[in-house]
Amino acid sequence: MSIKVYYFASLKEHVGSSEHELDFTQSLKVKDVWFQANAELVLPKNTLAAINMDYVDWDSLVSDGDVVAFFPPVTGG
Amino acid sequence: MSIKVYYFASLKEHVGSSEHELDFTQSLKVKDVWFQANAELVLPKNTLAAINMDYVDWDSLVSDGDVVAFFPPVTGG
Amino acid sequence: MAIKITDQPFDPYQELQLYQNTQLDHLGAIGATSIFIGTMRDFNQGSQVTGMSIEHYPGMTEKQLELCVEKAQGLWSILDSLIVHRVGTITPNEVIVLIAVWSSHRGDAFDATRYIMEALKSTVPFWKKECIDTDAQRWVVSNTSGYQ
Amino acid sequence: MAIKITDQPFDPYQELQLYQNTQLDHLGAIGATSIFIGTMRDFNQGSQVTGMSIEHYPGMTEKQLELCVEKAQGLWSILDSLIVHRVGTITPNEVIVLIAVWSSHRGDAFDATRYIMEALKSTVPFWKKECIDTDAQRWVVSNTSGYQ
Repeated sequence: MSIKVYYFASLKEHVGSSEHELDFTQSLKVKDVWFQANAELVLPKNTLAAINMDYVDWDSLVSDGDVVAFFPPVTGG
Repeated sequence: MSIKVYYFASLKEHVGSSEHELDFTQSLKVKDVWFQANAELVLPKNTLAAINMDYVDWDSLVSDGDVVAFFPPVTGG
Repeated sequence: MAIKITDQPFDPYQELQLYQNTQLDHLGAIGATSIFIGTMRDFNQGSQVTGMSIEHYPGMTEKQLELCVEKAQGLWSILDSLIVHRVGTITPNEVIVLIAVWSSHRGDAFDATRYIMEALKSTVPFWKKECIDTDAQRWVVSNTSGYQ
Repeated sequence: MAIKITDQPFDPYQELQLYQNTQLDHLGAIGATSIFIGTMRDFNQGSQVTGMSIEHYPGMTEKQLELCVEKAQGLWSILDSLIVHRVGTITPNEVIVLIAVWSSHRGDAFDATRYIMEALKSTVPFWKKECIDTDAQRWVVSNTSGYQ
């Protein structure tokens, strides 16, 4: 199974990439996605997570084909 | 001494005139202005009064040359 | 700051463009513009309304509008403002009132616009007379509060 | 109801005219239009700001904006709405966001416009990066509340 992982704004700069592809074989939570994709990187405080463009909490499970996104607090408007 | 008295909107129709000239010789309150100018007319409830374009209460004294206005609650906007 | 009473139909967006292009100060400081436009509906209190006439008290109307703006300036941080109000004969869908407030911050702009609108409705000498579908005319007897 | 993300400068009044002339429904029922325009200032948090770029998450941005409008529709009586938001490179005095709400009554229009603006600021994936006068760039780290 595999998912796409997107990063935006300051988090994209922090990770040094705008996206990752991640393969996994067993049940995976959003917080595990971060640590599997970015093993050596601190997860910045206040980071937000979305699955398929909906906000989710860190214990949400991802499914095959999902798009997971990580980004800092939003500052539009 | 004399003042001008103006009436607006439904009060103008009630009075049947848009203005009166009123002469007086002794101290006069706004409420007296109404009764002197319109002796036989009921003063409609909620009528507002102004002297020289400022809202006043019914016990305010008028002076020579003042413009007194009577009108119903405002309904602009 | 500008206040305008007009007996001619006006396009509120054109008024705003014009004001902003020729009169507005503090350009770089403006972060928020809050605008309210009141339009004549074709119904009110259960009746079809076919037209309306608005009477005002020339002089006192302007004076009281200025007072509304001054009070808002005392309560919030306002950079500029524009008020335009129709008088005379009006047909449905035409604009009755335009209020715009420019500020650095949105909270001030929102609060001041709403305050000026409520103050206008309760203190500025305008009176509406509606033509209803039965060919009758009736004075609007009171304004309702916009803060529920 | 319309939602638009654009990387081009826009005149909010022209957008409103266009929308109102070609897309707006419920004409005779509209009594109140509340509009908010957010503009880029030339200062923020004590620094001169010379420019800004806004990043967004295409797809999620639109989805979350629709959610803001749906929530407002659940809370107030709204006849129509328009949201336009800039992305990309922006210079001071340019419009960042336009929100318009059309309603029968002014209370609904005021409340809904403000609600949508606050919801946008706290939930819709846009991120601002400012160019400050020292030639440095900095991400804006958080939005403040507009309800004081």
